[in-house]
Amino acid sequence: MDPVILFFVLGLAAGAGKADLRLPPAIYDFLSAYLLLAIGLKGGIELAVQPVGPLVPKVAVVLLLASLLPLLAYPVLRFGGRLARPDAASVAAHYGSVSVGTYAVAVAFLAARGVSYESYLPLFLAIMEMPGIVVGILLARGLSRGVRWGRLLHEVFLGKAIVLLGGGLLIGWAAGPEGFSSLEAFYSGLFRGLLSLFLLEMGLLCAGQLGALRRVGPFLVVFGIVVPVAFGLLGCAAGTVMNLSTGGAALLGVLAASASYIAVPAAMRISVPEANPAISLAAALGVTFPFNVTLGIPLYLRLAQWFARF
Amino acid sequence: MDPVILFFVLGLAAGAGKADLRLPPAIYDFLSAYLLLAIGLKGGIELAVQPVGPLVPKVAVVLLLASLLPLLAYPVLRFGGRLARPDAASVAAHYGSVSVGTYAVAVAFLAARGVSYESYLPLFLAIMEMPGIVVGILLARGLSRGVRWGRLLHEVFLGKAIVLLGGGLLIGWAAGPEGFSSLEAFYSGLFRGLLSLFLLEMGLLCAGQLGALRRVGPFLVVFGIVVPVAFGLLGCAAGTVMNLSTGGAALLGVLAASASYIAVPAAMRISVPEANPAISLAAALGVTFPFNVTLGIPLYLRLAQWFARF
Amino acid sequence: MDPVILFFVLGLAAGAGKADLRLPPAIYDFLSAYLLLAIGLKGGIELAVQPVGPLVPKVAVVLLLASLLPLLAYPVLRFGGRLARPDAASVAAHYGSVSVGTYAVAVAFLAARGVSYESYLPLFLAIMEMPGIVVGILLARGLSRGVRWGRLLHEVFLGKAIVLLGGGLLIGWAAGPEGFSSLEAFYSGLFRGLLSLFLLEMGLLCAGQLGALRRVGPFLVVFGIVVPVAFGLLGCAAGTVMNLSTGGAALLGVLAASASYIAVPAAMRISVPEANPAISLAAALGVTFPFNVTLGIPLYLRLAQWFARF
Amino acid sequence: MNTFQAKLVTIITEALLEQELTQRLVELGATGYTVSDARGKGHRGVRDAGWEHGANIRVEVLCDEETANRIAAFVVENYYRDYALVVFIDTVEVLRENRF
Amino acid sequence: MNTFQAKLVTIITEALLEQELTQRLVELGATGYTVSDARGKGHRGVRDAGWEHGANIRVEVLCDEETANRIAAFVVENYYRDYALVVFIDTVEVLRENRF
Amino acid sequence: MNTFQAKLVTIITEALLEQELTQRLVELGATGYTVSDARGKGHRGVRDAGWEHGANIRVEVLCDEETANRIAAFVVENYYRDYALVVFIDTVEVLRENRF
Ligand SMILES: Nc1ncnc2c1ncn2[C@@H]1O[C@H](COP(=O)(O)O)[C@@H](O)[C@H]1O
Ligand SMILES: Nc1ncnc2c1ncn2[C@@H]1O[C@H](COP(=O)(O)O)[C@@H](O)[C@H]1O
Ligand SMILES: Nc1ncnc2c1ncn2[C@@H]1O[C@H](COP(=O)(O)O)[C@@H](O)[C@H]1O
Ligand code: NA
Ligand code: NA
Ligand code: NA
Repeated sequence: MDPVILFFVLGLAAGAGKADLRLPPAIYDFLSAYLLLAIGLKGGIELAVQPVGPLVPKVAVVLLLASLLPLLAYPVLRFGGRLARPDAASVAAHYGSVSVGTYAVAVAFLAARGVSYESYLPLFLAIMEMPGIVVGILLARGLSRGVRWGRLLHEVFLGKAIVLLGGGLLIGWAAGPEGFSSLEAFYSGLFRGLLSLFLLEMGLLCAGQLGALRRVGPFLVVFGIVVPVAFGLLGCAAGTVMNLSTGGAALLGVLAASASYIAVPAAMRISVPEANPAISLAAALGVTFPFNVTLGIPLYLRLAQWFARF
Repeated sequence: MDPVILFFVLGLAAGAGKADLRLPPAIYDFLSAYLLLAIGLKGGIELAVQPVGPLVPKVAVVLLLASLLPLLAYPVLRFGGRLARPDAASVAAHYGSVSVGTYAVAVAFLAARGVSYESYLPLFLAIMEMPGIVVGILLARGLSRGVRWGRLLHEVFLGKAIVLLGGGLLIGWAAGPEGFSSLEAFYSGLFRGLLSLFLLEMGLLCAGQLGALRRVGPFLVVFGIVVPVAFGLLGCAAGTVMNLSTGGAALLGVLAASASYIAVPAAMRISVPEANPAISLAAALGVTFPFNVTLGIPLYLRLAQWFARF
Repeated sequence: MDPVILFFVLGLAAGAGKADLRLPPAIYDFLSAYLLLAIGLKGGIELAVQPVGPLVPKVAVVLLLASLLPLLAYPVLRFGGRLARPDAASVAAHYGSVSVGTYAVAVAFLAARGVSYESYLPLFLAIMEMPGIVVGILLARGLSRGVRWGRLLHEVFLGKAIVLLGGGLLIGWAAGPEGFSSLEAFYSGLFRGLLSLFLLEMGLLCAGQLGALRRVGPFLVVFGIVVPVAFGLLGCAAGTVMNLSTGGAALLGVLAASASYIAVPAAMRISVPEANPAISLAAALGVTFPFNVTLGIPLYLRLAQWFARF
Repeated sequence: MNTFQAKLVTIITEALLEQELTQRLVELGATGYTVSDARGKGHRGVRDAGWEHGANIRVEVLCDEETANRIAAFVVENYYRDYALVVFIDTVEVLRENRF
Repeated sequence: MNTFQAKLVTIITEALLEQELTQRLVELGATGYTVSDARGKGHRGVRDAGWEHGANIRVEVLCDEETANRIAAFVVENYYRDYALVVFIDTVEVLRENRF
Repeated sequence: MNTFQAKLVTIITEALLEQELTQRLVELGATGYTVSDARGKGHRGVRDAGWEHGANIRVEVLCDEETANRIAAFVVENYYRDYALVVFIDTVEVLRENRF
């Protein structure tokens, strides 16, 4: 197992055992900002050395995929899980969107195996963050009722994740490989080290959701594993159809399979406040994140390798 | 443009667009402490391998320069800008003193261009921090009225900036190049990476001053650009007269041109509390810092190169 | 003198001079978590490549040593220093346990001198943290009175220090040298740099205890130097008897000589609340830590070298 | 001391609402407000700072009785159903020099 | 405004006690509590956040008079002798919608 | 509960003043004080922790009425003109065991 995952396991164990361990929130904020910037920069630098034109249709496919996912999740939640409408919509939004932490682990996983992938995957990460939120709100409210779209668009496009990831992409793109070389020691050299600390903290956070999980019941546990696998399959398939490399298709699978736990909770709390935030977080953090970083990511790579054979 | 500056631009844009982005204050404190220590250490190490005697007259010139600058700025503010006496004195103190962030960007700028400079410039940075404060208070109070000099001297000599910069100089000087080698990965290797995060935060802070800028009016906007250019010219000229290298003269220009936004605001708030702190900060952060890190620094290098021809 | 120690001296001087310098608590927490993880990882990686069996008797000796130390300290404090029973027990617990900061400085000191030591010393660090606490509580309460052992064991085995150190050991052991290579830039490359910041903060903390020291009187100053030297001698001797290398024996001496200032204060505050926490902290931070990192560590290495001759 | 009576409205709610709530307080007639970070437990369970947006804020507003009532009515109507929220009002003596 | 009277018990004590104290408050009948970080000075000297576990917390509990007395009695009996501790009780108006 | 009445003086002002102000409070007869970090808005605009020295502090002092008046008079005279400042005084019940 990748050692960075062991840090996650340590955090999980420490949290479950109620150990007196807690990283300061300021450090967590710093680590997640660092990961977003580092991923964005890396993508931007590589985008700088290739034409942007051929990307446009791919971006369209990815947007479509990201809008489809919550629509698929919603009926399962509403009718399979008998969740109230706002709750079903909110959980669907979380699973339609993506998780930067999961993506970072997948990147480390592929790097350790020497599997390469397209440089524009971070762009997909940024793009896939948003549609889930918008679709989720439409599911909760319909088109008629008073959604404060101004506030919402601000939340979606000017949230921390998009600004840092998008900003990193732009800076990397403007600076190019030579410009970046002086920043490499920090943004590449320390990537796995800081990721390991981030995962330690994620373990503690996930452990904090285990109690809530018991309250929200078995349906969400099953949902939190089955739906990511299904979405991962879909993502890998879409990647293969789009002619991505095996690594690229696997990463698209990871993105589809991952569930947001930062951007979407905040957006839902504001736009669909009647949804119970504990339900989504328990599933995304208590089940799906641990599943993805341990079993899911290797599985999605397998799926992508299998699809590549056709 | 140097990529670290792009981080500043990102912060500025995010702040101006009211994006939900904010680095924790603890991280900002950490980054500014790091920059001060790293700059001090670098200077100290190089001081360790050269005689200190010839520095004395240069230090005297620099002290003189730093005491002159606020005296030049004051009448412009008081009579040109019609600021109240305490406000004029306070702004003069800010522009008489120096900005570590600006200096760090200039160092990165020179390094990227392979321009070398004297190892004792960080010493000048430390020295130039102080006279502005003292002169500013004298301008506000005159010699007669009850200034609490004890408190003030404590504030000036035992402020965070002086302690970390001076401490770094001393440690670097005592440790010398070999002693430092084991610390190099942290204090040199990460310099630009951590500077980039610092500048992201500075961009957010500067953006926060743009609103205040509108209130304080157009005079300060003009002041915040014209005076740094004039002071930069003076600094470059002084550096050339002192026989500094081109890089050294440019850095002295940068120091003269830069305006303090950490040490001086705190000192003025305590010693000249009737001055409105918003005025100085709006000018120093809202105009001068952005101007210096983007257009100013290259300009001061040009000036120094031009002077060097005589 | 090792330059990292100069950072400690800088912090001490800044604190004693009441300089306006203070690292945010979040940064201190981050630095101490980092040191614990880095030390644990390093030990675990090296443990991975050697048999565990021969360690068992050594662990037993170390446990015995760590249980003995507070028993030796207690009568000195109770009858020599005339401390009240809970205070004597609490101070004894602090000196029976160990200090991670001191250990980290010693590791840096040995590395700079090219002195090698056994890979399992971090294991001893983890082990020696605990017995002092348990013995200290028994000394305060006896076996009869109501000690909340459940709460206490939780505190002892699930405290931050043990979890991070033990977790690091396990992760390093599971990952082995190759698994760790990608984390090396962070956990080894930055070790001394981050240690230097930690020591700056420690200097500030120690300076904060100097005032308390005056109140608790001269006995504790003498105690805080003499007892560490005696314990260091004992530790070096035990290490030599256990057939450790010179570096290993010196480190065991350092562990024996060091006094806890994180885990034990918290445990004592909960289990022996009637003990005055200011007394222990003044001695451990105000006297012993400064003594150990400057004079103690070189002395213990000498002692170990001297013992090695027999 | 030269003082006058004022109401001190204390609102404990989700940190996420800070920007919106403080803007509304000003619109409702508050001349100022004070915010500090908090954590806690109530009907909606434990809320803590470990998690982004998971923490509480504690907002205080000094104002006259009328404004206090307006604020209380507003927060109850707008936030009570969906957000963690506690509101209480106290009467305090404010120094004459402060005006609200 | 439709309000009712309640007691607001404020406890300032050592940060180390947070977990234990809040658990006890609930056992003593509090329906909730609010905690914020603090520092200060009292009979036991200066307490500040610079030092792990060296800081204070400020705990507030809204409850009825009986529970307030129970809580006050409990903390005084259990913590007063050995820990930094200040306790005071105020009477406030709580919005009807909040129940304790 | 065995309690006695005391005044609770709350001062909200600039963080920069913490060291000086708390020292003065003790000189003015306070037996202790409690400080927590805050941010806010008032006549002098928004004050927030994003900026070093830009934040507020919230200082509480439990004391008798006389000391409360002395403190209030002192802060108004010394800080009101030049600093962001709000002061208010409440009457609370303090547990007998605490002495001021
Ligand atoms: N009885 C109480 N006393 C003090 N604070 C409370 C009480 N109940 C709730 N709170 C605070 O108000 C927040 C929201 O309460 P609730 O909406 O009941 O979850 C909680 O997280 C606590 O910080
Ligand atoms: N007179 C006071 N006014 C306000 N807060 C106080 C007062 N006395 C003590 N405190 C707070 O209560 C804590 C514990 O007080 P003590 O047990 O007296 O040391 C102190 O650290 C302060 O935060
Ligand atoms: N009406 C108010 N209610 C609550 N807090 C206030 C109020 N007015 C001012 N404050 C606080 O007191 C600080 C200083 O106020 P001022 O001097 O009016 O700027 C502000 O930054 C707020 O934190
Ligand atoms: Na997804
Ligand atoms: Na200047
Ligand atoms: Na020891």
